[in-house]
Amino acid sequence: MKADKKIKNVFRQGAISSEFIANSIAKHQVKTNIGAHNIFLGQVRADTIKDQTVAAIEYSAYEDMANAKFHEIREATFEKFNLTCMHIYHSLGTVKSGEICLFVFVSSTRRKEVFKALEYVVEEIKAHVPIFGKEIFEDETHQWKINS
Amino acid sequence: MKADKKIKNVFRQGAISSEFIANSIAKHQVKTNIGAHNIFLGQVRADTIKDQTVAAIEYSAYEDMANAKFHEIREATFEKFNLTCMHIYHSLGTVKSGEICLFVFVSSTRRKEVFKALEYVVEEIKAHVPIFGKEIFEDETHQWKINS
Amino acid sequence: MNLKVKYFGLIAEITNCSEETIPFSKHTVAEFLDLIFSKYPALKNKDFKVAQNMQLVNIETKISSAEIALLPPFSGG
Amino acid sequence: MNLKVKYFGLIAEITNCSEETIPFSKHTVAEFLDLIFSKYPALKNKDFKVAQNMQLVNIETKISSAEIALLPPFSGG
Repeated sequence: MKADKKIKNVFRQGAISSEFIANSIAKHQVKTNIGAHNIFLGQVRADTIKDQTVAAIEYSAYEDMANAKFHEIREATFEKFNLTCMHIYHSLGTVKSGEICLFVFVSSTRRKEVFKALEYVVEEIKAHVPIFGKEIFEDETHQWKINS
Repeated sequence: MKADKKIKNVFRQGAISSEFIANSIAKHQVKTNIGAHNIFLGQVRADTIKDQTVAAIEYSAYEDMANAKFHEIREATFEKFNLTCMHIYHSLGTVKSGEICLFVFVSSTRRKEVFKALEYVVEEIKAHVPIFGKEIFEDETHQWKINS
Repeated sequence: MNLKVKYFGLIAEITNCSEETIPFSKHTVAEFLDLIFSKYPALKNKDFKVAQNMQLVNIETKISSAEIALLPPFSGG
Repeated sequence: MNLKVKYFGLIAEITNCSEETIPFSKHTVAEFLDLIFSKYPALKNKDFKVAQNMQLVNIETKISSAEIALLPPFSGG
Protein backbone atom coordinates (compact mmCIF):
# COMPACT_ATOMS: atom_id res chain seq x y z
CA MET A 1 0.00 0.00 0.00
CA LYS A 2 1.30 3.45 -0.88
CA ALA A 3 1.44 6.30 1.59
CA ASP A 4 -1.56 8.59 1.27
CA LYS A 5 -0.47 11.83 -0.39
CA LYS A 6 -3.20 14.02 1.11
CA ILE A 7 -2.28 16.01 4.22
CA LYS A 8 -4.43 14.70 7.07
CA ASN A 9 -5.49 16.44 10.24
CA VAL A 10 -3.66 14.63 13.03
CA PHE A 11 -5.25 16.63 15.85
CA ARG A 12 -8.13 15.56 18.08
CA GLN A 13 -9.78 17.85 20.61
CA GLY A 14 -9.05 16.62 24.17
CA ALA A 15 -7.71 13.24 25.34
CA ILE A 16 -7.53 10.20 23.06
CA SER A 17 -9.89 7.59 24.53
CA SER A 18 -9.20 3.87 24.83
CA GLU A 19 -12.39 3.30 22.79
CA PHE A 20 -10.92 5.36 19.95
CA ILE A 21 -7.77 3.21 20.07
CA ALA A 22 -9.80 -0.01 20.17
CA ASN A 23 -11.82 1.11 17.18
CA SER A 24 -8.64 1.88 15.26
CA ILE A 25 -7.26 -1.60 16.07
CA ALA A 26 -10.53 -3.30 15.09
CA LYS A 27 -10.53 -1.60 11.68
CA HIS A 28 -7.31 -3.46 10.82
CA GLN A 29 -8.90 -6.92 11.03
CA VAL A 30 -9.79 -6.73 7.34
CA LYS A 31 -6.14 -6.16 6.43
CA THR A 32 -5.14 -9.80 6.56
CA ASN A 33 -1.65 -9.22 5.17
CA ILE A 34 -0.70 -7.57 8.48
CA GLY A 35 1.19 -9.76 10.98
CA ALA A 36 2.40 -7.19 13.50
CA HIS A 37 1.10 -3.94 14.98
CA ASN A 38 3.10 -1.63 17.21
CA ILE A 39 1.41 1.16 19.14
CA PHE A 40 2.92 4.03 21.10
CA LEU A 41 0.78 5.93 23.58
CA GLY A 42 1.95 9.12 25.29
CA GLN A 43 0.24 9.59 28.65
CA VAL A 44 0.26 12.82 30.70
CA ARG A 45 2.27 12.33 33.91
CA ALA A 46 1.30 13.88 37.24
CA ASP A 47 4.88 15.11 37.72
CA THR A 48 5.66 17.01 40.89
CA ILE A 49 7.76 20.14 40.33
CA LYS A 50 8.59 22.35 43.32
CA ASP A 51 5.78 20.84 45.43
CA GLN A 52 3.22 21.39 42.67
CA THR A 53 1.66 18.43 40.86
CA VAL A 54 0.71 18.53 37.18
CA ALA A 55 -3.08 18.16 36.89
CA ALA A 56 -3.28 18.49 33.08
CA ILE A 57 -1.45 19.61 29.97
CA GLU A 58 -3.10 22.10 27.65
CA TYR A 59 -1.82 21.52 24.11
CA SER A 60 -1.69 24.12 21.37
CA ALA A 61 0.03 23.90 17.98
CA TYR A 62 0.91 25.77 14.86
CA GLU A 63 -1.64 23.49 13.27
CA ASP A 64 -0.96 23.93 9.56
CA MET A 65 2.79 23.56 9.97
CA ALA A 66 2.33 20.65 12.41
CA ASN A 67 0.08 18.75 9.99
CA ALA A 68 2.57 19.40 7.18
CA LYS A 69 5.38 18.07 9.40
CA PHE A 70 3.35 15.00 10.37
CA HIS A 71 2.82 14.41 6.66
CA GLU A 72 6.58 14.71 5.97
CA ILE A 73 7.29 12.26 8.81
CA ARG A 74 4.73 9.80 7.38
CA GLU A 75 6.28 10.00 3.91
CA ALA A 76 9.82 9.56 5.24
CA THR A 77 8.74 6.60 7.39
CA PHE A 78 7.07 4.81 4.46
CA GLU A 79 10.30 5.40 2.48
CA LYS A 80 12.54 3.96 5.19
CA PHE A 81 10.46 1.03 6.47
CA ASN A 82 8.30 -1.61 4.88
CA LEU A 83 4.95 -0.75 6.48
CA THR A 84 1.40 -1.64 5.56
CA CYS A 85 -0.12 1.34 7.30
CA MET A 86 0.47 4.11 9.82
CA HIS A 87 -1.81 6.35 11.90
CA ILE A 88 -0.90 9.31 14.09
CA TYR A 89 -3.22 11.25 16.42
CA HIS A 90 -2.27 14.07 18.81
CA SER A 91 -4.45 15.94 21.27
CA LEU A 92 -5.15 19.66 21.30
CA GLY A 93 -6.64 21.41 24.34
CA THR A 94 -6.75 19.95 27.83
CA VAL A 95 -5.55 16.42 28.60
CA LYS A 96 -5.65 15.45 32.28
CA SER A 97 -2.91 13.47 33.97
CA GLY A 98 -3.41 9.76 33.28
CA GLU A 99 -5.04 10.50 29.92
CA ILE A 100 -3.53 9.85 26.48
CA CYS A 101 -2.28 12.73 24.28
CA LEU A 102 -0.41 10.87 21.53
CA PHE A 103 -1.34 7.68 19.64
CA VAL A 104 1.02 6.33 16.97
CA PHE A 105 0.06 3.08 15.26
CA VAL A 106 2.24 1.25 12.69
CA SER A 107 1.56 -2.11 11.04
CA SER A 108 3.55 -4.42 8.83
CA THR A 109 3.58 -7.91 7.41
CA ARG A 110 6.48 -8.81 9.70
CA ARG A 111 7.47 -7.63 13.15
CA LYS A 112 11.07 -6.49 12.58
CA GLU A 113 9.89 -3.41 10.67
CA VAL A 114 7.37 -2.12 13.18
CA PHE A 115 9.79 -1.74 16.11
CA LYS A 116 12.25 0.44 14.19
CA ALA A 117 9.53 2.41 12.43
CA LEU A 118 7.59 3.25 15.60
CA GLU A 119 10.60 4.57 17.51
CA TYR A 120 11.62 6.63 14.47
CA VAL A 121 8.16 8.21 14.15
CA VAL A 122 7.88 9.06 17.85
CA GLU A 123 11.35 10.65 17.98
CA GLU A 124 10.64 12.68 14.83
CA ILE A 125 7.37 13.96 16.30
CA LYS A 126 9.03 15.01 19.57
CA ALA A 127 11.84 16.83 17.73
CA HIS A 128 10.18 18.44 14.73
CA VAL A 129 6.46 19.08 15.19
CA PRO A 130 5.46 22.54 16.52
CA ILE A 131 3.23 21.49 19.41
CA PHE A 132 3.32 23.28 22.75
CA GLY A 133 2.33 21.84 26.10
CA LYS A 134 1.31 24.03 29.03
CA GLU A 135 1.56 22.09 32.29
CA ILE A 136 -1.32 23.15 34.53
CA PHE A 137 -0.65 22.55 38.24
CA GLU A 138 -3.26 21.67 40.81
CA ASP A 139 -3.23 25.27 42.13
CA GLU A 140 -3.91 26.51 38.56
CA THR A 141 -0.47 28.03 38.08
CA HIS A 142 1.36 26.73 35.02
CA GLN A 143 4.67 26.25 33.24
CA TRP A 144 5.58 25.48 29.64
CA LYS A 145 6.70 21.90 29.10
CA ILE A 146 10.06 21.19 27.42
CA ASN A 147 10.68 17.74 25.92
CA SER A 148 13.68 15.81 27.19
CA MET B 1 6.78 -1.12 41.35
CA LYS B 2 8.32 -4.56 41.73
CA ALA B 3 7.67 -7.38 39.35
CA ASP B 4 4.92 -9.65 40.58
CA LYS B 5 6.45 -12.93 41.81
CA LYS B 6 3.37 -15.09 41.27
CA ILE B 7 3.23 -17.07 38.02
CA LYS B 8 0.26 -15.76 36.02
CA ASN B 9 -1.75 -17.49 33.33
CA VAL B 10 -0.91 -15.65 30.11
CA PHE B 11 -3.33 -17.66 27.95
CA ARG B 12 -6.78 -16.57 26.78
CA GLN B 13 -9.17 -18.83 24.90
CA GLY B 14 -9.59 -17.60 21.31
CA ALA B 15 -8.70 -14.23 19.77
CA ILE B 16 -7.79 -11.20 21.87
CA SER B 17 -10.48 -8.57 21.24
CA SER B 18 -9.91 -4.86 20.74
CA GLU B 19 -12.26 -4.26 23.71
CA PHE B 20 -9.96 -6.34 25.91
CA ILE B 21 -7.01 -4.22 24.78
CA ALA B 22 -8.94 -0.97 25.34
CA ASN B 23 -9.90 -2.10 28.82
CA SER B 24 -6.28 -2.87 29.63
CA ILE B 25 -5.21 0.60 28.41
CA ALA B 26 -7.98 2.33 30.39
CA LYS B 27 -6.89 0.60 33.63
CA HIS B 28 -3.57 2.45 33.39
CA GLN B 29 -5.11 5.92 33.71
CA VAL B 30 -4.79 5.75 37.49
CA LYS B 31 -1.02 5.15 37.16
CA THR B 32 -0.11 8.80 36.70
CA ASN B 33 3.63 8.19 36.90
CA ILE B 34 3.46 6.53 33.46
CA GLY B 35 4.46 8.71 30.50
CA ALA B 36 4.79 6.13 27.72
CA HIS B 37 3.06 2.90 26.76
CA ASN B 38 4.21 0.58 23.99
CA ILE B 39 1.98 -2.20 22.71
CA PHE B 40 2.76 -5.08 20.36
CA LEU B 41 -0.06 -6.98 18.70
CA GLY B 42 0.48 -10.16 16.72
CA GLN B 43 -2.22 -10.64 14.08
CA VAL B 44 -2.88 -13.84 12.13
CA ARG B 45 -2.00 -13.34 8.46
CA ALA B 46 -4.00 -14.88 5.60
CA ASP B 47 -0.78 -16.12 3.99
CA THR B 48 -1.08 -18.01 0.74
CA ILE B 49 1.07 -21.15 0.58
CA LYS B 50 0.90 -23.33 -2.54
CA ASP B 51 -2.45 -21.81 -3.61
CA GLN B 52 -3.98 -22.37 -0.18
CA THR B 53 -4.86 -19.41 2.04
CA VAL B 54 -4.57 -19.52 5.84
CA ALA B 55 -8.05 -19.12 7.33
CA ALA B 56 -7.03 -19.47 11.00
CA ILE B 57 -4.31 -20.62 13.35
CA GLU B 58 -5.14 -23.10 16.08
CA TYR B 59 -2.78 -22.54 19.01
CA SER B 60 -1.78 -25.12 21.56
CA ALA B 61 0.93 -24.94 24.21
CA TYR B 62 2.78 -26.84 26.88
CA GLU B 63 0.88 -24.54 29.20
CA ASP B 64 2.72 -25.01 32.50
CA MET B 65 6.14 -24.66 30.90
CA ALA B 66 4.94 -21.72 28.76
CA ASN B 67 3.60 -19.83 31.77
CA ALA B 68 6.85 -20.51 33.64
CA LYS B 69 8.80 -19.16 30.62
CA PHE B 70 6.59 -16.08 30.37
CA HIS B 71 7.27 -15.50 34.06
CA GLU B 72 11.04 -15.80 33.50
CA ILE B 73 10.82 -13.36 30.60
CA ARG B 74 8.86 -10.89 32.78
CA GLU B 75 11.45 -11.11 35.56
CA ALA B 76 14.39 -10.68 33.17
CA THR B 77 12.69 -7.71 31.48
CA PHE B 78 12.05 -5.91 34.78
CA GLU B 79 15.74 -6.51 35.63
CA LYS B 80 17.00 -5.07 32.34
CA PHE B 81 14.63 -2.15 31.80
CA ASN B 82 13.09 0.50 34.00
CA LEU B 83 9.42 -0.34 33.55
CA THR B 84 6.35 0.58 35.56
CA CYS B 85 4.34 -2.39 34.39
CA MET B 86 4.07 -5.15 31.82
CA HIS B 87 1.25 -7.40 30.61
CA ILE B 88 1.38 -10.35 28.23
CA TYR B 89 -1.57 -12.28 26.77
CA HIS B 90 -1.46 -15.09 24.20
CA SER B 91 -4.31 -16.95 22.57
CA LEU B 92 -5.02 -20.67 22.76
CA GLY B 93 -7.42 -22.40 20.37
CA THR B 94 -8.64 -20.94 17.09
CA VAL B 95 -7.73 -17.41 15.97
CA LYS B 96 -9.01 -16.44 12.52
CA SER B 97 -6.93 -14.47 10.03
CA GLY B 98 -7.17 -10.75 10.88
CA GLU B 99 -7.64 -11.50 14.58
CA ILE B 100 -5.10 -10.87 17.33
CA CYS B 101 -3.24 -13.74 19.01
CA LEU B 102 -0.53 -11.89 21.03
CA PHE B 103 -0.81 -8.73 23.12
CA VAL B 104 2.29 -7.39 24.89
CA PHE B 105 1.96 -4.12 26.82
CA VAL B 106 4.84 -2.31 28.55
CA SER B 107 4.75 1.05 30.34
CA SER B 108 7.36 3.35 31.78
CA THR B 109 7.86 6.86 33.11
CA ARG B 110 9.87 7.73 29.99
CA ARG B 111 9.69 6.54 26.42
CA LYS B 112 13.28 5.38 25.82
CA GLU B 113 12.76 2.31 28.00
CA VAL B 114 9.58 1.05 26.42
CA PHE B 115 10.91 0.63 22.89
CA LYS B 116 13.84 -1.54 23.90
CA ALA B 117 11.82 -3.50 26.45
CA LEU B 118 8.97 -4.34 24.08
CA GLU B 119 11.20 -5.67 21.31
CA TYR B 120 13.13 -7.74 23.85
CA VAL B 121 9.95 -9.30 25.25
CA VAL B 122 8.49 -10.15 21.84
CA GLU B 123 11.73 -11.75 20.60
CA GLU B 124 12.05 -13.77 23.82
CA ILE B 125 8.49 -15.03 23.48
CA LYS B 126 9.00 -16.09 19.85
CA ALA B 127 12.24 -17.92 20.68
CA HIS B 128 11.63 -19.54 24.06
CA VAL B 129 7.95 -20.17 24.80
CA PRO B 130 6.56 -23.62 23.85
CA ILE B 131 3.52 -22.54 21.84
CA PHE B 132 2.52 -24.33 18.64
CA GLY B 133 0.50 -22.88 15.78
CA LYS B 134 -1.40 -25.04 13.34
CA GLU B 135 -2.21 -23.09 10.18
CA ILE B 136 -5.67 -24.14 8.97
CA PHE B 137 -6.22 -23.52 5.27
CA GLU B 138 -9.53 -22.63 3.67
CA ASP B 139 -9.93 -26.21 2.40
CA GLU B 140 -9.45 -27.47 6.00
CA THR B 141 -6.04 -29.01 5.34
CA HIS B 142 -3.30 -27.73 7.66
CA GLN B 143 0.40 -27.27 8.24
CA TRP B 144 2.43 -26.51 11.38
CA LYS B 145 3.70 -22.95 11.54
CA ILE B 146 7.40 -22.27 12.04
CA ASN B 147 8.52 -18.83 13.30
CA SER B 148 10.94 -16.90 11.11
CA MET C 1 5.31 44.38 2.99
CA ASN C 2 2.78 43.47 5.71
CA LEU C 3 3.79 40.37 7.65
CA LYS C 4 1.22 38.16 9.37
CA VAL C 5 3.12 37.21 12.54
CA LYS C 6 1.99 34.26 14.68
CA TYR C 7 3.02 33.63 18.28
CA PHE C 8 2.75 30.36 20.20
CA GLY C 9 3.02 29.05 23.76
CA LEU C 10 5.25 31.06 26.06
CA ILE C 11 5.93 33.57 23.26
CA ALA C 12 2.21 34.32 22.84
CA GLU C 13 1.98 34.82 26.60
CA ILE C 14 4.63 37.52 26.39
CA THR C 15 3.24 39.26 23.30
CA ASN C 16 -0.25 38.89 24.77
CA CYS C 17 -1.66 38.00 21.36
CA SER C 18 -1.53 35.02 19.04
CA GLU C 19 -1.36 36.87 15.73
CA GLU C 20 -0.81 40.39 14.46
CA THR C 21 0.08 42.22 11.25
CA ILE C 22 3.43 44.03 11.27
CA PRO C 23 4.63 46.27 8.43
CA PHE C 24 8.22 45.36 7.48
CA SER C 25 10.44 47.27 5.04
CA LYS C 26 13.81 45.54 5.55
CA HIS C 27 15.13 42.17 4.34
CA THR C 28 16.39 39.48 6.68
CA VAL C 29 15.09 37.49 9.62
CA ALA C 30 17.74 39.24 11.77
CA GLU C 31 16.27 42.62 10.85
CA PHE C 32 12.77 41.32 11.54
CA LEU C 33 13.89 40.16 14.98
CA ASP C 34 15.34 43.63 15.76
CA LEU C 35 11.87 44.98 15.14
CA ILE C 36 10.25 42.29 17.32
CA PHE C 37 12.72 42.80 20.17
CA SER C 38 12.15 46.55 20.17
CA LYS C 39 8.40 45.90 20.41
CA TYR C 40 8.69 43.04 22.97
CA PRO C 41 11.97 43.38 24.91
CA ALA C 42 10.99 40.41 27.12
CA LEU C 43 11.46 38.08 24.13
CA LYS C 44 15.23 38.80 23.99
CA ASN C 45 16.21 36.12 26.49
CA LYS C 46 13.68 33.52 25.33
CA ASP C 47 14.44 30.44 23.30
CA PHE C 48 12.47 30.25 20.05
CA LYS C 49 12.70 29.39 16.36
CA VAL C 50 11.38 31.35 13.42
CA ALA C 51 9.32 29.82 10.63
CA GLN C 52 8.54 31.47 7.30
CA ASN C 53 5.70 29.95 5.32
CA MET C 54 5.84 26.96 7.75
CA GLN C 55 9.54 26.26 7.17
CA LEU C 56 12.17 26.92 9.83
CA VAL C 57 14.61 29.65 8.81
CA ASN C 58 17.82 31.11 10.25
CA ILE C 59 18.69 34.74 10.92
CA GLU C 60 20.30 35.28 7.50
CA THR C 61 17.25 34.07 5.56
CA LYS C 62 15.58 36.73 3.39
CA ILE C 63 11.97 37.38 4.26
CA SER C 64 9.83 36.87 1.20
CA SER C 65 6.62 35.43 2.57
CA ALA C 66 3.81 37.10 4.45
CA GLU C 67 3.47 34.43 7.17
CA ILE C 68 6.06 34.37 9.93
CA ALA C 69 5.80 32.36 13.18
CA LEU C 70 7.74 32.52 16.44
CA LEU C 71 7.96 29.01 17.90
CA PRO C 72 9.10 28.23 21.45
CA PRO C 73 10.61 24.76 22.19
CA PHE C 74 8.39 21.94 20.90
CA SER C 75 6.81 19.72 23.53
CA GLY C 76 4.40 17.40 21.76
CA GLY C 77 3.75 13.81 22.74
CA MET D 1 10.62 -45.51 36.64
CA ASN D 2 7.37 -44.61 34.90
CA LEU D 3 7.72 -41.51 32.73
CA LYS D 4 4.76 -39.26 31.94
CA VAL D 5 5.54 -38.31 28.33
CA LYS D 6 3.79 -35.34 26.68
CA TYR D 7 3.61 -34.69 22.94
CA PHE D 8 2.76 -31.40 21.21
CA GLY D 9 1.89 -30.07 17.77
CA LEU D 10 3.25 -32.09 14.86
CA ILE D 11 4.77 -34.62 17.29
CA ALA D 12 1.38 -35.35 18.88
CA GLU D 13 -0.06 -35.83 15.40
CA ILE D 14 2.51 -38.56 14.73
CA THR D 15 2.18 -40.30 18.11
CA ASN D 16 -1.59 -39.89 17.84
CA CYS D 17 -1.82 -39.05 21.53
CA SER D 18 -0.95 -36.05 23.67
CA GLU D 19 0.27 -37.91 26.74
CA GLU D 20 1.16 -41.45 27.76
CA THR D 21 3.01 -43.31 30.50
CA ILE D 22 6.17 -45.13 29.41
CA PRO D 23 8.22 -47.42 31.69
CA PHE D 24 11.93 -46.52 31.46
CA SER D 25 14.80 -48.44 33.03
CA LYS D 26 17.83 -46.72 31.48
CA HIS D 27 19.49 -43.37 32.21
CA THR D 28 19.94 -40.67 29.60
CA VAL D 29 17.78 -38.66 27.23
CA ALA D 30 19.59 -40.39 24.34
CA GLU D 31 18.49 -43.77 25.69
CA PHE D 32 14.96 -42.45 26.16
CA LEU D 33 14.92 -41.28 22.54
CA ASP D 34 16.01 -44.75 21.35
CA LEU D 35 12.90 -46.10 23.04
CA ILE D 36 10.69 -43.40 21.50
CA PHE D 37 12.13 -43.90 18.00
CA SER D 38 11.55 -47.64 18.19
CA LYS D 39 7.94 -46.98 19.18
CA TYR D 40 7.41 -44.11 16.66
CA PRO D 41 9.89 -44.46 13.76
CA ALA D 42 8.27 -41.47 12.01
CA LEU D 43 9.71 -39.16 14.68
CA LYS D 44 13.29 -39.89 13.59
CA ASN D 45 13.44 -37.22 10.91
CA LYS D 46 11.43 -34.62 12.84
CA ASP D 47 12.84 -31.53 14.52
CA PHE D 48 11.99 -31.34 18.24
CA LYS D 49 13.42 -30.51 21.65
CA VAL D 50 13.11 -32.48 24.86
CA ALA D 51 12.06 -30.93 28.17
CA GLN D 52 12.39 -32.60 31.55
CA ASN D 53 10.33 -31.07 34.33
CA MET D 54 9.70 -28.05 32.02
CA GLN D 55 13.41 -27.40 31.37
CA LEU D 56 15.04 -28.06 28.01
CA VAL D 57 17.64 -30.81 28.17
CA ASN D 58 20.21 -32.27 25.77
CA ILE D 59 20.80 -35.90 24.83
CA GLU D 60 23.41 -36.45 27.56
CA THR D 61 21.17 -35.24 30.39
CA LYS D 62 20.26 -37.91 32.97
CA ILE D 63 16.56 -38.55 33.31
CA SER D 64 15.53 -38.04 36.92
CA SER D 65 12.07 -36.57 36.64
CA ALA D 66 8.79 -38.23 35.77
CA GLU D 67 7.62 -35.53 33.32
CA ILE D 68 9.16 -35.50 29.85
CA ALA D 69 7.89 -33.46 26.88
CA LEU D 70 8.68 -33.60 23.16
CA LEU D 71 8.44 -30.10 21.72
CA PRO D 72 8.40 -29.30 17.99
CA PRO D 73 9.59 -25.84 16.82
CA PHE D 74 7.93 -23.01 18.75
CA SER D 75 5.60 -20.77 16.78
CA GLY D 76 3.92 -18.47 19.25
CA GLY D 77 2.97 -14.88 18.55
